[in-house]
Amino acid sequence: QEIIVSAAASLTNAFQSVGKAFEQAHPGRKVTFNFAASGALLAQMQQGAPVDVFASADQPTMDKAVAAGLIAEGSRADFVRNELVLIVPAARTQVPVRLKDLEAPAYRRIAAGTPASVPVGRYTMGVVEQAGLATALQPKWIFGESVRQVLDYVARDEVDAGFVYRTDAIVRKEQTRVAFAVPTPSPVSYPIAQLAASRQAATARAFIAFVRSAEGQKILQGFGFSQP
Amino acid sequence: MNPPDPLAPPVLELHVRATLRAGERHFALDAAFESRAMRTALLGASGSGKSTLLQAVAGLLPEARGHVRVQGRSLMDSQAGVNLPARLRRIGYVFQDYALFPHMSVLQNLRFGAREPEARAQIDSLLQRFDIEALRDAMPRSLSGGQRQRVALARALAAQPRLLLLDEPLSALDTALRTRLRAELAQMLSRVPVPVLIVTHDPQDVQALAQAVVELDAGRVVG
Amino acid sequence: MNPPDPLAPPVLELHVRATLRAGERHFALDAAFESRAMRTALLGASGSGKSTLLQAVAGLLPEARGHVRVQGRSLMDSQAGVNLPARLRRIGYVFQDYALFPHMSVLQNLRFGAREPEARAQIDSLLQRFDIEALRDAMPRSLSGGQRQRVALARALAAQPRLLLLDEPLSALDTALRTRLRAELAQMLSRVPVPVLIVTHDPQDVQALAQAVVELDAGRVVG
Amino acid sequence: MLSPLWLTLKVALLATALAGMLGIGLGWWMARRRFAGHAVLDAALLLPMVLPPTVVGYYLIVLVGRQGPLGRWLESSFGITLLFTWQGAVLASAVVALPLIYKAARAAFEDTDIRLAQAARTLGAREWEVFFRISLPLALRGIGAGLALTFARAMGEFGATLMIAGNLPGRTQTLSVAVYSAVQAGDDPLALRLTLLISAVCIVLLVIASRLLQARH
Amino acid sequence: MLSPLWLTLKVALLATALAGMLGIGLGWWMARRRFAGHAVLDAALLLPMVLPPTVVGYYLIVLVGRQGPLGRWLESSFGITLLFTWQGAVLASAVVALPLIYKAARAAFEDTDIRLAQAARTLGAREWEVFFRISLPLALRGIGAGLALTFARAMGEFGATLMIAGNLPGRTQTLSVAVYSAVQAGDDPLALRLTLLISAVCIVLLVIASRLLQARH
Ligand SMILES: Nc1ncnc2c1ncn2[C@@H]1O[C@H](COP(=O)(O)OP(=O)(O)OP(=O)(O)O)[C@@H](O)[C@H]1O
Ligand SMILES: Nc1ncnc2c1ncn2[C@@H]1O[C@H](COP(=O)(O)OP(=O)(O)OP(=O)(O)O)[C@@H](O)[C@H]1O
Ligand code: MOO
Ligand SMILES: [Mg+2]
Ligand SMILES: [Mg+2]
Repeated sequence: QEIIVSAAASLTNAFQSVGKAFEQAHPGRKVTFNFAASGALLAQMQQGAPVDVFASADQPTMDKAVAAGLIAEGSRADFVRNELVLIVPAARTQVPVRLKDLEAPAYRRIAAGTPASVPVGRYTMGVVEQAGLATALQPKWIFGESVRQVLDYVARDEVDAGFVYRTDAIVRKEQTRVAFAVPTPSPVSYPIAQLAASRQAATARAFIAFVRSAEGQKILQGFGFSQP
Repeated sequence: MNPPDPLAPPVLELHVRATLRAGERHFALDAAFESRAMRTALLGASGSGKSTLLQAVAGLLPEARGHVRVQGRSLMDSQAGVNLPARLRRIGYVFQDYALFPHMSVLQNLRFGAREPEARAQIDSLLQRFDIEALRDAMPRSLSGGQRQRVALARALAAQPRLLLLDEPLSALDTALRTRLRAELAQMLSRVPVPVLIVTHDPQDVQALAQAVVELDAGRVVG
Repeated sequence: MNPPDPLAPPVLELHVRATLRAGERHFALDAAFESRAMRTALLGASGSGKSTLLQAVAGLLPEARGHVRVQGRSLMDSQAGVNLPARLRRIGYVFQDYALFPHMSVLQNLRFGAREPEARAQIDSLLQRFDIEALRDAMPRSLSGGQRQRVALARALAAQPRLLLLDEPLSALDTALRTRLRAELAQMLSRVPVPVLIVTHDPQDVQALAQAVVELDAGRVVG
Repeated sequence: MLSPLWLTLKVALLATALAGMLGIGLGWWMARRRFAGHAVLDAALLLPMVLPPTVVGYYLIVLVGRQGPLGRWLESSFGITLLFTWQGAVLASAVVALPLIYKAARAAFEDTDIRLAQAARTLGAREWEVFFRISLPLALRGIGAGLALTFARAMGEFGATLMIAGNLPGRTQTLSVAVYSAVQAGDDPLALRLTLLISAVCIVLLVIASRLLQARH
Repeated sequence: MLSPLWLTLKVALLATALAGMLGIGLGWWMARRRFAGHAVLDAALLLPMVLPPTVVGYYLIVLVGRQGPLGRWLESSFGITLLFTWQGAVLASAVVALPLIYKAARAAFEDTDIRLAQAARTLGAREWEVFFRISLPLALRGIGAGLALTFARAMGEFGATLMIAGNLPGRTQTLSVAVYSAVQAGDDPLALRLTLLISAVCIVLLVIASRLLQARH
């Protein structure tokens, strides 16, 4: 019995570990992952991709999936939280302590995900607007195609600061430093759900349960995620 | 050679009209003649339309109108809506610049048109007659001018055509070889009676290979 | 024509060795001769190496060894390490298959080699002499065989060469035109004394255009 | 690392074959025919190249997905589904690479001497013989270059592939998708290893192919 | 919608010019010279095509970024930075599209008749004259096809572009990045509008270019 789990790219490393543990705990069951940007995953499912479980990095994408009637009723649940953090290149001596510091001329370039297509970029724009910094920071933005690109820019010292998830910052902890966590108006929570069309509903539910179980949560925390 | 039979249909009856254009220039071909001789020489100054006429007879000029009949067989008759594709005309055409297939050896060039086993069987003797056996595996690009011309001639004959169109087929040969091949050709043609239309500038070719002469001038038959 | 001056250096001194290979076949050229005549005819059977020799003289055969001197000017001397690139040899070469530039009009072909104003000024008269003025704007692909040959000849002359290499330059012309051009050529050459090496199969060409004859056989000079 | 390699080779070779047949055929046809809109069609055939592969992939799934007109017909008539299968990856790569071979083939066919095709016809050759024995061999160098590009593109395609075939390790994850994932996952050493592998494989195959082509000359 | 269009055109045309000069030069050189490793170099020149653009972009950053050897040199010597500038986008597109014009040019040059180059030399032409007046015009059809592909690729490039140039609206956001974003964001109407725009622009430009090329024939 095999299920296909379409999961947001930012879950790649964490879910691979979760999948192995799940297969050990449930002999005879197999999980195949399909990692891509959440938007691409949604487009595939809308066109009838044979997916059993969908794990999105944001709520709006999952909302669209629900609206499209793709999701089995009652199966949706938030399973982890992530945190928006501001990072700077590790070599920098000066580290900002609040958002307003970014107005300083020392921060010429600030990287973020493309708001239209990368969830982390949407969160970033949200907090910046709320802090009343939208106009001030507008000329400073460098947008990346994915959160990993933002991370890479900071790691290479190409930008002066960048907004990423805590889980991403961990991947490059040698080259980057977390300046501070940025509280978001709505929490960065990841929803997971079973597809209505799944032919392996039992296994799909078992996987979701495993992800939410103590064992699953422990693995996810190892990758920097926190409990929902 | 027997004298032509006055009751048989003419060997060649043709009337071809075509206009070639390139930019401002154009050339109008409007040539008509009948010939009861098996072998007709086509003479005319450079640029008078000889090669163009051969192309029309071979079915390679889509814009050509008129009619072409060979021994009563109609290859083209635009009034009757007949226009046999080149493939079905069974013509052995020695192009003025040979048009050898550059990616095929001499032997493969000859075999290309020799479809029937009978035609294939004859290839060796053709290679011999034209003194190109040693070149059977050579590629055209490594041949001399005269060698290429001989391959082109052999290729046209290998297809066992029902009409031969020869566009200056011996022009690149030295005098000795030319004389020998002229005789060779005359002998072969007397054994297998194929109608021939030959373009040549050499009076000796005319004498040895043709029984009738048609002269073109500026696209029209004169004399 | 004055008789050759016995004290002047020979017009042509050459000894060329080269081996052409294609697959299993090879052809060895090893031709040496000297000529005190301004115009030398190169005879030989088809495939005897005439065109290959001309290519070597023109500097187009990288594998050629030996020496080539024209009126005392050394174009190649492999012992002395001299090997003038083709560009600097100032040779007017009429290729056996013309090698006209297909993307240039007749006029552009002629102008290509005519670099000096003096050379350019002469183009109109060349077009006239070879009866191709009407074709000045035509592209090579729309020319007849004989027309192409005349353009090739005119192009070679337009560059005001110091040596003319003519590979069967009149073979595609009808008898009348051939006679006329032969005379024309002879006249031009008598006015501007350029050394000439001409390949031809026509005894009349030899008579009218050459004062000496060299014969090749299987890559070597005979007779 | 080997399973994506075989998969990649299978997908790239089949895609090259598919795009090759279609592209050579189209190139031949476009080289010979002239009609109204010829130039526009020619330019339109480049569109899979102009649009970002992800976008091509998106429109492809709209077309061949289970909901799509073609996808529904394929499924109901033959039980074939392309989404999340390696066959889907072949389709995606072939579509994205098609312009390469099409353009190369058309230019190569147009540069061949029509007089040789005519000579073949006077020697009794049918049109398919003219094509296979004269035009195609004469255009071989240009077509070979086009096929090399097609193959390279098919090896490297991941945007459209990711959309249609998904990123299923062991089933539809090709090497280039794997490199992409590795880069995204921040696994630089793996990305580098995969990059070297894909480069080496590609060079070896292209060198072999060019040897074979040369031997024929 | 217009600002990304101009930017895209500027980037694509400059990238085509850059890749064109380099690729035609390389193609000419590779067509004439033979040396050990020739076939391997030929295959290696296709690598920017084999690797996913994102990966190419990634390695380009490593090279021309501020930390990169080339980037450091460019900055200290000329004060040029490529990252996050439209010039960077030109570089990325040119690198990704280079194999197209290179392969096409090499095949086209190899198919030209060397005897015509020789005839030109006997008529006193220097090597650059032979190149510009004989070889290049004779290879024009194949090279034109290659340039069309290069241009199309440069229009559609976004993987590497995005990496190097960032996605700065109004400054480095090209049309293809915009389509990509729209598709990712699930904004279908916008994606469709942008797709139609990019397709129309590309078709119009390619048709004009082919007219110009034909007029020269
Ligand atoms: N496409 C074309 N457009 C216009 N004129 C053309 C075209 N092709 C050929 N011609 C002209 O048509 C005339 C006849 O050409 P053709 O090749 O039939 O001459 P020919 O009698 O065979 O001459 P030659 O003995 O020199 O080979 C020539 O003047 C030539 O320039
Ligand atoms: N690349 C090659 N490899 C091997 N043999 C070759 C090559 N090129 C030409 N040959 C042979 O060299 C010989 C001389 O060729 P060349 O063209 O010089 O003859 P030619 O005297 O000009 O003959 P023709 O009067 O027929 O033009 C021919 O037998 C030809 O087949
Ligand atoms: O995990 Mo995402 O959808 O690439 O931000
Ligand atoms: Mg003719
Ligand atoms: Mg010769």
